[in-house]
Amino acid sequence: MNSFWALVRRDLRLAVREGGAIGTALGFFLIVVSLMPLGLGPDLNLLARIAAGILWIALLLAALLSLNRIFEADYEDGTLDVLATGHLPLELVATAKSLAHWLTTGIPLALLAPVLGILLNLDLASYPILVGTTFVGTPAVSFLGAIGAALTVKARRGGLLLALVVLPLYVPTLIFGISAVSAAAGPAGMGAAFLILAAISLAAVVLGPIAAAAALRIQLQ
Amino acid sequence: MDLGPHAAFIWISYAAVAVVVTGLIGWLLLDGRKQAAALEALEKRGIRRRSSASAE
Amino acid sequence: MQTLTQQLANPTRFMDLSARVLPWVAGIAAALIVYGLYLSFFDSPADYQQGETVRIMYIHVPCAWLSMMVYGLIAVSSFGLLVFRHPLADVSAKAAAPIGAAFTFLALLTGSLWGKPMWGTYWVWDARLTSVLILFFLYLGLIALRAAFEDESAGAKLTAVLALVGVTILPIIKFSVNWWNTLHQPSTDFTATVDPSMRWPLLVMALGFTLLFFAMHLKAMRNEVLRRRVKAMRTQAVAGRDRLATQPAE
Amino acid sequence: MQLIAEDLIVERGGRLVIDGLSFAVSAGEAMVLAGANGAGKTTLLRTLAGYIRPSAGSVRCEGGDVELTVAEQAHVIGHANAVKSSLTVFENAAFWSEFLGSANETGGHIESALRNFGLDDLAEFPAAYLSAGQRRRLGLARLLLAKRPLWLLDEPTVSLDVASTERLVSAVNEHTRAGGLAIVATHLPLALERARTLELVSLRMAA
Repeated sequence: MNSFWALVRRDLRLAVREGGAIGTALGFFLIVVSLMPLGLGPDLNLLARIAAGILWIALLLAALLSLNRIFEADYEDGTLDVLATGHLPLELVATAKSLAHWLTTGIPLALLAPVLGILLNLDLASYPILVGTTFVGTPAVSFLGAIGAALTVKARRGGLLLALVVLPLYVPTLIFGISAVSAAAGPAGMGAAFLILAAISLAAVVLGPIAAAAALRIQLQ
Repeated sequence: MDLGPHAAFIWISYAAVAVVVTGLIGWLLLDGRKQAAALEALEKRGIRRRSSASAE
Repeated sequence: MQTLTQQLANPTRFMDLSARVLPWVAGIAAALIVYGLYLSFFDSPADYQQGETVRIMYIHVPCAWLSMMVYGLIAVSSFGLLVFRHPLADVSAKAAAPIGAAFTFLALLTGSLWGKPMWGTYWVWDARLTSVLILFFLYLGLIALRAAFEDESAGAKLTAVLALVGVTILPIIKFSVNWWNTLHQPSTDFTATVDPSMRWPLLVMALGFTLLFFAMHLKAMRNEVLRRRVKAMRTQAVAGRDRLATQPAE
Repeated sequence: MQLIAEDLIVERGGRLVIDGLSFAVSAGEAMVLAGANGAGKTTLLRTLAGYIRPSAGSVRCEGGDVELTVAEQAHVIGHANAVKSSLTVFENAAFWSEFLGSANETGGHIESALRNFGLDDLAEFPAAYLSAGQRRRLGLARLLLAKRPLWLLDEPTVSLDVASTERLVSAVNEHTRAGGLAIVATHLPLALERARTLELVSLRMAA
């Protein structure tokens, strides 16, 4: 487990030193959210109604931008070759890198989401639920995204391809993320949707690294 | 001092400006100290700037 | 003025000069802001319309003013880099960007804290707010673009191009947003129509903030000059301190 | 221990690259892979390291730690150096030592590995400042950061000067003297001790 945390620590350190990637994802999130009112018109009641949806979609798009970072740099500079000869199974290598991605991108995006809610006139009562769903939902974003990142590591035009491959995988997260926020306003409360969202994240944490490792083994050939 | 019904908004505004401005100043001072320390560490190890070396 | 900029072209002279000027600028800025704070809280009346909330204006307006002035400074510096290749122009542009972004952020934040009691909402998509938000994005773009290049001089020139493009696009944004949204009343020009009893504290604060910016900018430029020296020395040192490369000479 | 390849058949992109190759390398031995460009040196090394699955035949270690795969007992030096520019030289080395090594390694081995490749005085510099040759040496320092019996080196002398190449050769010789195995793909005549040469022939040319 020593080498697992060594890898996580190294990735966190790299993310801090090369801060640009996180900043770009956050800036992109901010810009996409503020483009929505420009397109829809400044009607605050309308914006408040669709705020959760806008925030979730923008969050997914921003996360998408940062996904190729998970494996690409390590593939290009030969690090991946060496990681594959470690005592750590490739599945855990993928877990460590997805975890680092969640810590450096998923959490900052989740923290920014409620701030952007202000721009969309999001109902104050929805804030705790929004924060809850983004925190519970973003692990799925990182761990499912790792699959796409591993699949497209050697591909030409990897970035565009990545979007095509990963966005369908995000559909369940998106649906239950939004419905947890809007269900909370209704009589039933957010219970069921929120639990399903948590289940999706847990499944992603388990299955994502397995699929990503399988893809990486093929890429290493 | 009575700032009326919206006192909280006024205080938060001033506090936010204070926090961001002191944060900026703190960052600038810290960064300056860091660069000076790096420069000193390099000079202590006998590495000199080309321009100062040629001037002497 | 020409001779001053020429003199400043030598970084060593800039470091000497700025070290002497900086304490004064910072000191006067601090004094003005303290005086301005006193005025804005104890020596100015509440507005007959806005009530006490008008006091937010005394920090909001200086921040908003700085958000635009700093962008202007970056644009001039960028021009100086691209056209005159002034060695400190890029240092100036790079140092100003994060400070400008911070003041733009504060202008947005204090504006929205003023808006909640006045308009009943933290944010409206009105022309002025939207264009300031876009100005904030431009700042972020400048910082991000520069950070994306390993070759610093290439990154500097490309960032300068973006800064100049931003200058030309800003008025267009302002106009287009005005047309896009005519729901909201146009924001009033405070400095012109404001009552003298409020104009004085506003003026003191604006001057204090401007000097505060210049103090921070000078400090940031000094840091940047030092950072570049460290980098140059390291580059030089890496060849010199390589045990294997120096071995044959020993 | 012994590294044994038996009747290896490897295909790459639908082309047969290695056809029925068998050899064994024993402890204390070095083997130089020679052959023209495209003869399959890199492919063979990547097969030995376990990245590529051979279509037939097998690669196995005998007499080593039975719980470990061949890859886990090997250091692989490829064309890229796996060096991160924003980490310092020491941080790069420390990460490899922690990731690849076993827990009971002593603390001083990072310094000694860097010293061996002449980088100890650059330890606290970010790797971004290093030249191509220095980066290569930092990549090679990995060989000394964790103890592994099998060294698989693919053109390790790329961008190295004469002095650095000598260091590499003596490192390999020390490794084999201490009972390690080394397989080196190279075009340069290196002064490797206890070395034999395996000449790979491009199948397309031979056919």
